[in-house]
Amino acid sequence: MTLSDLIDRHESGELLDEFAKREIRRATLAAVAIPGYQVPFGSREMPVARGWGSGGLQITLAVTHDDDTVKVIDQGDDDGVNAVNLRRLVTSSTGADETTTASEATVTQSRHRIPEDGLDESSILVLQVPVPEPLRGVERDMRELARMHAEADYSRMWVSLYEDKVRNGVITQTTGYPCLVNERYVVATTPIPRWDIPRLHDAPFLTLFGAGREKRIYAIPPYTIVEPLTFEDVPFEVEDSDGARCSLCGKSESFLVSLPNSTTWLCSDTDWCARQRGSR
Amino acid sequence: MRLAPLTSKDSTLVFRALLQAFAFPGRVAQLPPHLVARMPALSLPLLALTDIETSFCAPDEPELEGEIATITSARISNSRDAQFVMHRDVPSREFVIGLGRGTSFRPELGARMVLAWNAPFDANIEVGLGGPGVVPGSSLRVGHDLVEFLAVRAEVNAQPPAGIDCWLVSTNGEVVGLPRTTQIQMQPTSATAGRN
Amino acid sequence: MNDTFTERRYDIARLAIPEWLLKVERLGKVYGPYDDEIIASTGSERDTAKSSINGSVVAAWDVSFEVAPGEALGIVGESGSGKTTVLRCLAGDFTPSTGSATIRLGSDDVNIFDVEPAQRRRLRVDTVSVVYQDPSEGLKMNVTAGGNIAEPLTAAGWRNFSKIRARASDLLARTEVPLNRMDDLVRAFSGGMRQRVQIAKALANSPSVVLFDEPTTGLDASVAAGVLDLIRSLLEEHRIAAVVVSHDFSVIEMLTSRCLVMHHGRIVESALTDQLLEDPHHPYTQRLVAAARA
Amino acid sequence: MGYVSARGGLDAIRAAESLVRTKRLVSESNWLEEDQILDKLRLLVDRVMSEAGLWDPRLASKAIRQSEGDATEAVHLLRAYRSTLPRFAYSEAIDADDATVMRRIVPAFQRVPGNQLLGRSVDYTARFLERTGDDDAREEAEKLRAAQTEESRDIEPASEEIAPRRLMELLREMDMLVDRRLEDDPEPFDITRTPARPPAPRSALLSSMARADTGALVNQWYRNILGPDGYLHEVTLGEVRHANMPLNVRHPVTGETVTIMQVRVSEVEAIEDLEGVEEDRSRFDVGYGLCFGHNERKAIAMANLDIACHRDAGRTQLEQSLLLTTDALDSAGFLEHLKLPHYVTFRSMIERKIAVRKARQRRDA
Repeated sequence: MTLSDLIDRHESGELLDEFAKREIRRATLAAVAIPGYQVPFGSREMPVARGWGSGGLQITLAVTHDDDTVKVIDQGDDDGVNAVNLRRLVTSSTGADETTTASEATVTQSRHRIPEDGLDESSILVLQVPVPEPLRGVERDMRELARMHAEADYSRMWVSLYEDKVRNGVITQTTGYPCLVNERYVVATTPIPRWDIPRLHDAPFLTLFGAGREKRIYAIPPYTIVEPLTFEDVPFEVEDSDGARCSLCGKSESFLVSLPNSTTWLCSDTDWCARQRGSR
Repeated sequence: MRLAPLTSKDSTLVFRALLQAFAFPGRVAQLPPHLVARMPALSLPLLALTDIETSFCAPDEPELEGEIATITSARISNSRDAQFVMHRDVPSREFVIGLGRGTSFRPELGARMVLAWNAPFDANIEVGLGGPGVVPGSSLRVGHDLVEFLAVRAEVNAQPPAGIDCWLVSTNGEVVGLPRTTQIQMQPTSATAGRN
Repeated sequence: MNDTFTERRYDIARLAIPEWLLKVERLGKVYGPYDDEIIASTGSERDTAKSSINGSVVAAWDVSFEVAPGEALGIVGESGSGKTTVLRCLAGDFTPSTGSATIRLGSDDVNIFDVEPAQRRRLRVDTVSVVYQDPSEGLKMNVTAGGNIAEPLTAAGWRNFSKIRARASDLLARTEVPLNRMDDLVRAFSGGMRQRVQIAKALANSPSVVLFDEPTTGLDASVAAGVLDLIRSLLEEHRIAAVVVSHDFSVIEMLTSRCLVMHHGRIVESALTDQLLEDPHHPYTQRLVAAARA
Repeated sequence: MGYVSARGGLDAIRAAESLVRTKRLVSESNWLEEDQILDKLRLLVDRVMSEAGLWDPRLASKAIRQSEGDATEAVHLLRAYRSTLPRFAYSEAIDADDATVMRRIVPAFQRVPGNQLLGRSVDYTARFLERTGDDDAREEAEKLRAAQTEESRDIEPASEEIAPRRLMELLREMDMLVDRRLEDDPEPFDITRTPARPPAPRSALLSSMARADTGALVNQWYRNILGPDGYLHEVTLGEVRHANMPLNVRHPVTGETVTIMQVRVSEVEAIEDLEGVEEDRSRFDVGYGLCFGHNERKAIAMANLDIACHRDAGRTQLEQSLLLTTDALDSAGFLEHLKLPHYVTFRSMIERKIAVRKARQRRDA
């Protein structure tokens, strides 16, 4: 790449310069080779704010080319305001096609959900990461956090689970349930519901986690052991919707969210729901 | 010059093949044929991944080493500090032992090797694979010299998470990934999916 | 230890001990630069631990001893004698300047001073436990008593909630902590009760070595007596190698069979505990025993 | 305007975008020229450049206009644009004394070589809000403009005024200063390529603070003076400067060092008494702060916090909070991300509340 290439390049609507893409790709490859390890990288500022998907966007932009088809969702909704904003940026910058159906997408960028179905060996799932550090609840000093991960010393996490169970009768972790990946690293799974956690285990697809603000990339490769941290005799519980059904498609097999009146339920994965109704 | 800068799209395509090779160790990925037709396949990974902020070495390909440095402005360094290593012949034991492996605090500093894989043609030994991304029953065909390399690799990767990661690249651009987490069973037993 | 007082008596004492579990050789801890001359400028005869040459403090020097399974070794001396420094080096809280501390782990012997920090921490989980004078050094105050015991258990790989709770309640029962307090935060416990929780935590993974640093100092007499009683019965019950550091002869007398006397960083005398109390040889020991008897 | 639940997110966003754009571009008042921002709001431009970590006054003015005066938004626009530009070269190391000083204050001594140079600062003005009408103000401006041309011949500043010897050098010669200079002269830490995590080299701390949010640094300093966990105390300033610093690069062809432009910076050196238990009472500790533009408030805070971090030596998490919590975009972005939809999380939280209640009922039954 000569200087002149670089000069005319930067007016080409690319959001990321070539060096940034290469750095992100190197960090991504390291993350896949060390499942669960948070790889630090020179995260660039993006046209979306920190904490609004700048990390996920950087991975998607470094991974995607114009033969790809991209799906972008927020809370499972392709039409979420942030999803729409991000999708526009990705398609205009990479030239990739767009879809709302995961099975058609080669790259799916998502905030807080794993699509109910459609991800297979050809899929790359990119999850946006607000807080990459799973141990933040039990330790704040970054030097100690680095040691705990380096030595796989997670006893304090177990103590906090024990205390939680003793005090509350159940493990009260809501979303972003911490999991042990490849029997080595505890990982922050991002605020996806417990409903989605089992689908990370032995998954056919590759999951890449992008934390732009905290400048970390980590990964869960396909067919990898992912175990939610819980005691042998305290089975992992997904959200119990206790028989609720989606008021649009009538189904109860997807993650449901309620309206404020808490009697009307809707599928969070809008594309899945539309397909149940045969309208997509 | 035998090499030329890769376009932005070609760099992405090469990267995607390397990413797939790491995601599904043992499964053959393919480097872009239109590039393999114009340049030695072995050099494509470094052409796609390195730049001014990376160090690399290609001890047994001095000419290609020079060209890569010129094109990507990556820094040529000794093998101990090299982030990327390109090697045509199977490297000696001392060479592999001497590579950077990173530490438990910074495992990502482990070297990434791009190794010529003449296996598809004279590979007569089949080895079983295990670990993340490995589909049950996967195996890899290698020549006997590569088997020695795989033994040294196992030694260097004996203290996870430190270790080195490798791609085997054949002359026609076929790529197999061996991230540090992939275990090699010399006798090709049925590899357990994801269990290491 | 080239002092005649200790040589003769030490040999007799050692004959009685079966094979060692913890062997400390020439342990030394100096704050500041030192050489032979500076070392020589400190010690019991010089009646100071601070070198007049360059101000370096020789907190402990040339400390060697062995402890057998089931045996409790006392280290007694006034504050500043170096006894706590020795214990802290064994615990891993301080880094020694010189010497070794070998623990017999099954077939192989490990010098805990030169293992990787990570392995050193694993040893503190299931091999070497410490009961600190101040319970807040050994416990987390905003965690329940059961939770504090769950820490070493989970660190050792326990993953069954009810088994962890069962083990924690057994240990708390054994250390006479009322079971209905198991789920209370340790912050709400009295000093004596906190010490009992700390002892229970120390025993969680049946360690081979337990280090006690002034275990009852700061507790009022009756509470201290109860804790000492507990420690004594536990030491008899388990074949633990214990090191008990105290300035209080009654603690040493009650818990230990053999003991070392330290003065300005040096061992000045070593003998069976009852012999030492009845017939102290070294002048410093004589002063200490006399003061204790008064 | 709909939120998530209103279908057609794209239309909603487009509508919101055009509302912002039309309101900004179509208004009764005169068009706001870049030169006006550069000229009349120069300190805001300087602050935005300093927090963006990017020296380009004209671009900064555009960003300020586009962000309608929201400094953090302007910083975001600059930095996001910066990410699209490849890096052509690295600047050469320069000696801070190569700068031409425009303003220089040395509080530690009454008289100093190169003397006190007040320069352009409101420090000594009375803060009366000028409520004169526009016409009077314009009239005064004309008078000043006329007067200026007559008697303000360019007074050639004395050489030692524009490149005065530093107070620090005098103190160093008196062996009064702790020497924090490194012999091996390591490469500076590049926080744009490698995220700085404690323990980090001093260059990482200085560059992080150089582009930190001004308010964040001032608050960190003041909290450490007055706050409960604070352990900082007032520091004597050695030097406060506003100067033009040369930017040198190696010429790609001739290989010589060439000055390609001047960059205005605020530079502060601070001195602090060492009275910690194991500190050397016979010397002062030194701190340094440098940032783009005329930002004395920020540069002073930087120099103080540089010393505070050095003396803290990792005992507390001061270094972590400086490295990680003072960036304008990280902090504001994460704060405002709370506006994003969180209904998946909220549904999961409600479910756990119900689960706790059920567990409690089981336990009490």
